Amino acid sequence: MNLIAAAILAPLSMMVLILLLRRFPAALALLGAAVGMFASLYLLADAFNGQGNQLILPGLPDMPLRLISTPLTALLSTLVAGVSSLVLVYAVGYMKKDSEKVRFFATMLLFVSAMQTLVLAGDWILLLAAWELIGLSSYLLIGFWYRRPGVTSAATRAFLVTRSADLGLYIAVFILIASAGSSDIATTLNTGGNAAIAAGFFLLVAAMGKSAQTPLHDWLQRAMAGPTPVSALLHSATLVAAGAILLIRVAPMLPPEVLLVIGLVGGVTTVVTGLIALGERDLKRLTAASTSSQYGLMLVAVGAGVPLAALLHLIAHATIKSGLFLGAGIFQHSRNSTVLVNLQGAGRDRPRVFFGYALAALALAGIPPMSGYFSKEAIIAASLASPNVLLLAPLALAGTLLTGAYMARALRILWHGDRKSHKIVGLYWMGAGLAGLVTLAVILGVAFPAIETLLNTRLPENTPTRFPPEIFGLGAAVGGLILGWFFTARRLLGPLLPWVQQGFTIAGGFDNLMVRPAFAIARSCERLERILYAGVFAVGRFGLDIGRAVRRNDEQGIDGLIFSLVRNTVELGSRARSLQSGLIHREMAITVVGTALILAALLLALLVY
Amino acid sequence: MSIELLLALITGAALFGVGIYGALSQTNLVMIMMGIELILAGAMVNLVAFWRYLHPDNPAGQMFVLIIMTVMAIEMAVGFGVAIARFRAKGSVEMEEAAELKG
Amino acid sequence: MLPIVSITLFLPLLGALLVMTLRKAPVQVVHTIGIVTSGLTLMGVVRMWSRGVNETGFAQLEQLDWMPSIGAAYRVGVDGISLPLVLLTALLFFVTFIYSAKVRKQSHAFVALMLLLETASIGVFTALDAILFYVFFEVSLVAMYFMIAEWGHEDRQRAALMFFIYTFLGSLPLLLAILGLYLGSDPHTFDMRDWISNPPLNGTAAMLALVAMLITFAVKTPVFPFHTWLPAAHVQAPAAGSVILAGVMLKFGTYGLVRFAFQMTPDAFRDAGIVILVFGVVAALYGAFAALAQSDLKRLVAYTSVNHMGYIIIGVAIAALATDPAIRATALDGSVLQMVSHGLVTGALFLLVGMLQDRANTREMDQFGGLLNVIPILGWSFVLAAFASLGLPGLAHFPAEFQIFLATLQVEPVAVIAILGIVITAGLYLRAIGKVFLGEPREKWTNMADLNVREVLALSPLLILIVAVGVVPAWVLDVIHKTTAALQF
Amino acid sequence: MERDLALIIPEIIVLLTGVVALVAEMLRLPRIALTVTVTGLLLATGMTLPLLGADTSIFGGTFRIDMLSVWAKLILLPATVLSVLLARTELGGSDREGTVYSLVCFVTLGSLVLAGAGDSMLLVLGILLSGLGSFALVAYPRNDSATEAAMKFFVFAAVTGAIMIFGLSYWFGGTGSTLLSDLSRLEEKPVVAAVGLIAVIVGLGYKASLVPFHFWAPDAYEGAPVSIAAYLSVVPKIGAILALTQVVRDLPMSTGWPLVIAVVSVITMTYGYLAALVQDNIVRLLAYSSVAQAGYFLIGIVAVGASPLAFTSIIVFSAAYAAMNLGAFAVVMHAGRTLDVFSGIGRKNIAIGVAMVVFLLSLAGIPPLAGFVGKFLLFGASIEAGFTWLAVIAILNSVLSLAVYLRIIVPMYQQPIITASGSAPIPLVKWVLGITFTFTLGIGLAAQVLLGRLA
Amino acid sequence: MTAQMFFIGFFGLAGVWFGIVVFRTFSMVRSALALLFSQTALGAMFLSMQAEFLGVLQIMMMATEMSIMAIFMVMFMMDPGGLGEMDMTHQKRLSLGAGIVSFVAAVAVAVFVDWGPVASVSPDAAQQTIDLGLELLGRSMLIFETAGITILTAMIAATAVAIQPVKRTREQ
Repeated sequence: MNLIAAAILAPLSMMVLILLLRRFPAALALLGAAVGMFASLYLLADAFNGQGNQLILPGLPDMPLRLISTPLTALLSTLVAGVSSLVLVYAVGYMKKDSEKVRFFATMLLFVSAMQTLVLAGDWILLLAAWELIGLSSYLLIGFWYRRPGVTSAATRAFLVTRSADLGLYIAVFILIASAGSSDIATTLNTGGNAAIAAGFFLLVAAMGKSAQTPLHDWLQRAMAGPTPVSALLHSATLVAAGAILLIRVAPMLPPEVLLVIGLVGGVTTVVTGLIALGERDLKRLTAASTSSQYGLMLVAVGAGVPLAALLHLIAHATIKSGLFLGAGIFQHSRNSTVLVNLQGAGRDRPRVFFGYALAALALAGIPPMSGYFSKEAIIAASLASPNVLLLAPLALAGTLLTGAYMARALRILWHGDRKSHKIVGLYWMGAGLAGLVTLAVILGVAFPAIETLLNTRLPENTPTRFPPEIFGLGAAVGGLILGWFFTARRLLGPLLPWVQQGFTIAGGFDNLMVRPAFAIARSCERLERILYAGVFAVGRFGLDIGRAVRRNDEQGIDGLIFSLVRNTVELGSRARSLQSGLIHREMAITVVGTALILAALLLALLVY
Repeated sequence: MSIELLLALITGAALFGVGIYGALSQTNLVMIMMGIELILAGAMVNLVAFWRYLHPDNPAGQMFVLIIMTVMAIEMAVGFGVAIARFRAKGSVEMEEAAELKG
Repeated sequence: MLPIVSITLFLPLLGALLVMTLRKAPVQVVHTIGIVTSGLTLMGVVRMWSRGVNETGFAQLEQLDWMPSIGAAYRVGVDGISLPLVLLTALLFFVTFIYSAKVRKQSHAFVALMLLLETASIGVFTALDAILFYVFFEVSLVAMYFMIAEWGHEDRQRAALMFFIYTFLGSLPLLLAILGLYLGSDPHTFDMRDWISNPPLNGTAAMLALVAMLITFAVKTPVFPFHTWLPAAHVQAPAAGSVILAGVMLKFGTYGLVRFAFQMTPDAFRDAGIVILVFGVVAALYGAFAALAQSDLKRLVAYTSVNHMGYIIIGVAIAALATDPAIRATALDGSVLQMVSHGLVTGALFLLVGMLQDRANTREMDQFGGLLNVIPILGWSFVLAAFASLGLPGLAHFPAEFQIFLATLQVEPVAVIAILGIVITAGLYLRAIGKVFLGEPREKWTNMADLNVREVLALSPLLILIVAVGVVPAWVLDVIHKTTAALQF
Repeated sequence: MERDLALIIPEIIVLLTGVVALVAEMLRLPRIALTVTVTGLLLATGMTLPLLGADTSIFGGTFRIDMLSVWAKLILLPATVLSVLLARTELGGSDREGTVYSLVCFVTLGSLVLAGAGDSMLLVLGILLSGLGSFALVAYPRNDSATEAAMKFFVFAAVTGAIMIFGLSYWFGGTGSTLLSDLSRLEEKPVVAAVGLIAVIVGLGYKASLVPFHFWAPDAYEGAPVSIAAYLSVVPKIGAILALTQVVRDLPMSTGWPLVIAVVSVITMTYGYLAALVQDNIVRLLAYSSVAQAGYFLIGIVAVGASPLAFTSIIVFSAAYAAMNLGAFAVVMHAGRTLDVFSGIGRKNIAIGVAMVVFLLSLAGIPPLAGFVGKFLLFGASIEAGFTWLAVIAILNSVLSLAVYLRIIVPMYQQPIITASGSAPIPLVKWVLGITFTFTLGIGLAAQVLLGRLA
Repeated sequence: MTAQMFFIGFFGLAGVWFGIVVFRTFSMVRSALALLFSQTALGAMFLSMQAEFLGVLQIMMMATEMSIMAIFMVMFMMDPGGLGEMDMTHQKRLSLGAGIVSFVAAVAVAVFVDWGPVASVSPDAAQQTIDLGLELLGRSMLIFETAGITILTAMIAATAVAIQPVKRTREQ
C-alpha cells in the first residue's frame, strides 16, 4: 500500500471505524494518528534519501488527482502528523468528561486527514478539495458545543469568512489550470506573465482568509468557542497554516508585484493583530491574535522572497503555538475560564505547567536557543535583505517587539495573583501532550539545517547587509519582553486601547460590509419575487377580464361578475343566473357587421396581393 | 356591359339591402322570414340576369333559381313549424321575448 | 438482444396498470407493487449502465415504426448525456416509493400516478424521436399536476394550476420549434439523431426555433424570471412530488437545453450564447439571494435549485461559446454532472424536509432549534446534504461546479462572478442548519422521533451516492465524457 | 350512371335508413327504429370502406368522391351512431322517439352532401338539409328553452343561408358555372371571388359556428337535449368544415383567401376560449369550446393548396374532435349540465373521471391524446404554408384552452362531493364512453392507422 | 332605351318598392300582400328577361306561398289588423345602416366588376325548357334528388316540430 495514501487513510479509516463502532474513540483516534505519523515519517525518511513518491487517482477527465511526496510535502506531512498526534494525546485528557467523544474524535481525525491531503496534494483540484474540507471540519469542531450560545455563530462566521476568501483560491486555480493546461501543481508553477500576477493575487486572498490576515482576522479570535485541542490544532499546523503553506508552495511562481503585496499584508497583519493581542483580555483570544500576527511574519518572509524562512517559522510556530494552547487549556480547566482576570496566579498553582508554557512563550518571542529564535531571525534577515527593506523590515521588527510584549504580559498575569485552582481530570494525558510539544518547540531549531539540506535551499545568511539581523531581532524580542513584563496593556496602548479591544473593526467589519448587503440584496430579491408572482396572477386576471368582456358582448351587459379561476365555482353558478340576455337581433347585427369586417379584410388582402 | 344587366343587378342589390334591413329590424319571426324572402328574391334576380346576359348557354343558372325557389318554400314551411312550436310553448313568436338562453 | 431500454421504460407503466386493475388490493400490496416495480426498473437501468454508451452517437438503440408517413417512429436510446439522468430518475423514483409507503390517501391512485410519471420521466431522457419526447414531456406534466393537486399541502390547488398552466404555456413553443425542425429536415423526419447530426435549420429560422426552445426550457429549468411557479409548486407539493419535481423534472429543462437547443441549432445557440450566459449568471445569483431571504425550509431548498440550475445554464452556454473542444467537453461534463448531482442532493434535501414536516407540521426555520440532539440521524443527514448543496468538495456538487467554472473562466472570465453564489448558498445553509439543528433544543420538539428504518432506507442510497459522486466522480464522468468529448460541430 | 350510383351507395343507405326509421316510428316501433338506424348507419360505414382511395367526381362534377368525402363518411357515420345511442339513453321512451333517429339520419345525410359538395347548389341544399332536421331536433323537448333555441337557430340559419345564396349568385355570374371546380376561372375577377367567398364563409361559418356567426350555438346547445347538442357540435360542424375545404381548394390563391380564413380562425379560437372561460353551464362551456375548436379546423384550411399536410390534418383532427367531443358530451349527459355537479365526480366514479380528464386534455391538445396529434398536424400544415404566426397564436390559445378545461377538471378532483347524483352510467352511455375513449387514446397512440390510409 | 330595358327597370323598381312597403306598413296582411306584389313584379321581370319558365313559375309559386304566409301572419301577429299603429321593429337605425351598406356593396360589385362580353340572344322558351329538363335529369340529377330529399326532410321536420306533444318528455 502506498504510504502517501496511508498518511491520509489511516486517520480517515479510523474515523469511519469510530463512527461505526461508536466506542473506544480515543484509542482508535490515537491509533490512527500514530499510523499516520509513521507513514509520514517514512515518507520523510524517503525524502532524505532522495526518493520521491506519488500516487495518481482518477479525477476529472484529463485532470487526474495527484498525491505527491516531495521533501517539502513530506516535511509538512510529518509536521501535521506530529502536532496532531500530540494534540490528540492531550485531547484524551481534555475531553475525558465530555459525553460526545465519538463525534469529537471522529471530526478531529477527519480534520487531520483533510490537512494531510492538503499538504500532500500534487494537483490543484485535490488541494482545493482539501482546503474546503478543512474548512468544513473546522466548522464542525468550532461548533462542537453547538448548544452553547454564540457557538453556532462563531462556527458559521469562521466557515463563511474563509469560504468567501476561498473564492480567491477557486479563481486562482482556474487561472492556473487555464494557462498551464494542466492541474498538476508542479506544472502550473511555470506560469508567468499576467496570469501569474492575477493568480498570485487571488491566491493571496485565499491565504489571507485561511491565515486570518488583516482585514479578515476577525473570525479567528471568535473561533475560540471550540474545545481547546481544536484551537491548538487549528492554529498550529492545520487550518490557519494552510494559507501560509499555500503561499510557500507557490512562492517560486510569484512575481515581484505580488510578493510586495504579500509582504505588506503580512507586515500590517503582524502589527495590527500584535496590538490586538496586547490589548486582549482573554488568554485564548490573546493566543489566537498572536497566531494571526505570527502568520503575518511568515507572509513577510514570503514577501521578502525567502519562503524557506517562512517555512521554518511555520514549523517552529506549529509546535510552539500548540504548546501554548495546551497550556492555556490546562489553566482553563483549573479555573473554568479563559479570561485573564480569572487566570491570575493560575501559573503559580501548577509550576510545571507554567514552566512549559513559559518556555513556549519565550520560544515564540524569539529567545535563543529555542526554535523560534532561529526562524524569527531568518525572517528578519530576509526582510532586511529584501529590495523593499524600508517597508518590510520595520513591520517585521515591530511584530517581533509586540510578540515579546504580549507573551510577557500573559506570563506576568499568570504568575501574579491568588492561588485558587482546583483539581483536573486527565491531567496526565494533557501534561504528556504539552511536554511533547514544548520539547519540540525548544529543540526543533537544531533540525533547521537538516531541513535546509533536505529542501536543498539555503537561507541568505551571508548576504552583506548594514543591519545585522541577530542584533535587531534579539533586541526587539528582549525589548518586547521587558515592556510586557513591566507595563500594563493600558500603559502601553494608551488611547488606542478601546479600539484595539474591538479588534480594529473598520466600518462594522464583516457584518456591515458583507452580511448586511447580502441580506439587503436577498430582501430585494424577495420583493421582486412577490412582484413577479403578483404579475403572473395579474396576467391571469387580465385574461379573465377579457373573457368577461367577451361574454358581455355576447349577452349585453353582465353586472360585474367577480370570477376567480380557482375559487369555488358553486357560488358562481348562482350568480350567473342573474344575467341579462343577448337578443338574437343584436347577435345577428354583430354577425352582419362581422361579415362586413371580413369583407373589408378580404378586400384589403386583395390590395396587398 | 349592358344597361339591362346593370339594372337587374341593381334591383337585386336593392332587394338584398331591403331584405337585410327587414331581417335585422323586425321583431316578429314571420316578418323576419319576409326579409329573408326578399334576399332570396334578390339572388334570383341576379341569377336570371347573369344567365340571360352572360351565360345563356348554361341552364345551371335557371336550375339554381329553381333550387332557390325550393329553398324559399322549404324555409317557409319549417319556419312556420318552428313558429307554431314556439307559439305553443310561449304564446308569441316575438324575438324580444326569446331571451331565456344567454351567456 | 433484449430490448432493455423499452422494457425499463414501460415497466412502470405496466405496474401502474396492475395497480389500477387491483382496485381492491390492500394498501400495503399497492405500495409493494410500487416499490418492486421501481426497483426492477432501477435494475433495468443498471443493466443499461453496464451496457454502456458509444463513442459517438447513441447506444442501445431500439426502434419501431409508429407514424412512418410523417416520419415519426418509436425510437429510444441513450448516450452519455442521457444515461446518467436515466439512472438518476430510476433511483429517485425508487427511493421516493420507499419513502411514500406511508401514504394512505388514495394510495392506488398515488402509486399508479407515480409509476406513470416514472415512465414519462425515463421516456423524456431516452426518447430519440421529437414527437415521442414531447409526448413524454407533457404526460409528465399532467401526472405532476394531479400529484400536487391531490396530495399537496394547504394551498395545493392554486399551486398545481400555476404549475400546470405555466409549464404547459412554456412547453408550447417547443412544439413550434419541433414543427420548424421537422419541416426543415429533408426528408421530413422527427428523428432527433438526424436533427443532431445534420441540423435542419439555419439563419433566422434557426434563431426563431432556438428562441422558442429557450422559452420552453427556461420555464422548465427554471430560469429567472420564469421561475415563479417553482417555489409555489414545491411548497405545496407532497415530499414525493417535490423530490421528483426538483430531482427529475427540472432536468427536463436542462436536458432539453443540451439535447435540443444546443445540439439541434448549434450555430444559433452560439450566436445567442452570451445572452444565455447572462440568463444563467442572473439565475444563479438571483436564486442564491432569493433563497437567502427565505424562512420556509422548502422554499429555501427550492430557490437553491434555481441557483444550481443557473450553473448548468452557464455551463451549456460556455460550451457553446468555447472554441476549444477540450473546454467545451469540460463545460458540458460539468453541466451534465451537475444535473445528476442536483438530483441526488436536492432529492435528499426535499426528502429530509418532508420528513421534518411529517414530524413537526411546519417548515418555518424559526420554529425549530437544537434538533441535532433530538433527531441526530435526520440532523446529520441534513447537514451532509446541505454541505453537498453548497458545493463542498468530496460531495456531489463540487466536481460539477468546478468544471463549469473552470471552463467559464477560460471562455468568459467575467461570468465567473456567478461563483459568488457558492458563498451565498454556504451562508444560507449554515444559517438554516444553525436555526433548525443547532443551539438549545426547544421544549416542544424534545419527543420528536428520529428516522425509522423505512426513511433511512429511502435516504441512504442518495447520501451514499452524494459521497460517491463527490469522491470518485470518474464513474459518472467517464460515461458523460465519452459522449461530450466526441461531439462534433 | 350506374357507376355514379354505386359510388353513392352509402348516402343512399343513409337515406333509406332515415325513411325506414320514420316508417317504424309511424308504426310506433321505436326500438325497431333504433335498430334500423344503427344497423343502417353501420352498413353505410361498411359500404364506404371499398371507396377508400377513390378520387373522382360524379354527376358531372357536382359530387365528389374524394379523400374528404370518403373520410367524412367514415367519421360522421360512426359519430352519428354514437349520438343515436346517446339520444336513445336521453330521449328513449319519449313521445316520437323514432323521429329523432330519422331526423338524425337526414341531418347526417346533409352533412355528407356538404362534405362532398362539388357544386354551389349542393352547398346550399346541404346546409338546408342538415339544418332542417337540426331545428326539429333542438326543438324536440318542445319546452320554452328548446323552442327558443330552435327559433334562434332557425333565424340565424335562414339569414345566413340567404346571404350565402345571394353571394353565390355572383359566382355564377363570374364563372358561368355553378361547379366549384370552375372557380379557378375567377383568377381575373378577384372581387367576385371575394364576395362569393365571404358569402360562403357566412353560410358555412354559421354551420361550423365560426365567430362571428356562432351566436346560435351556445343557445341551441343549451336548449337542446345534451345528446342532440353533442350531435350538432360534431356532425354538421365537420360537414361544414369539409365543405369549406372543398370550396377553397379550387379558389385561386390570388384572392388572398388564406389570409381571411386565418383571420377568422384567430378570432374564432380566441373568442371561443375567452367566452368559455367564464361559463358555468357546462354545456355552454363545451359549446364555446366547440366554437374555438372550429377555429383550429380553419388552420388546416388555410394550408390547403400550400401544404400536403392540409387534408390529412383536417381529417385527423375531425376524427379526433368527433371522438373527444362526443365523449365529453356523453360524460356531461351522465353527470349534469352545471359545473357544480362535477365537483368530486372524479373521486366517486373513477372510470368516468378518468374518461372526462382524457377527453378534456385531448381537447386541450395534450399528448399523446388524439387532440394533440390533430393539432400538431394542423400546426405543421400552417407552418409549412407559411402561416407561422397563425400557429403561434393557435398555440397561445392552447394555453387559454387549458384554463378552460381545467375549470372542469379541477373541481372534479378537488372539491367535496355535494351532489347525490352520479349513479353508475347506463350501459349505452358506457358503450359510447368506451368507444370514444378508445378512439381518443387510439388516434393519439396509433395515429399511423389513420395516417397510413391518408398518405 | 329598349323596351326590355324599360320593363326590367319598371318591374325591378316595382319589386323593390313593394319590398320596402313590406316593412313600412303596420298591418300584417298588407305586408303579406306587398310581398306578394313584389314577388309577382319580379316574376314579370323574369319574363321580360326572356326567362319564361321561371317567370311563370315564380308568379304561380309566390301567389300560393304568400297566401299561406298571410294566414300565418294573422295567426301569429300581436295585432293582425294593424290598427294599433304598433311599431314592430327594433334597432332601426342600425338595421337601416346595414341595409344601405349591403345595398351599396352589392351595387359596387355589380358596377365595378368587368363581367365580360354580354350575350345578345338567348335560347327561346322551348329550348330553355328542354335545356333545363336535360340539366335536371343529367348533370344536376343529384342536386335535384337532394332537393327532393330536402323537401321530404322539411316535411318531417316541420311536422315533428309543429304537432302537439302527446306526453311530456323525460327531459322536462
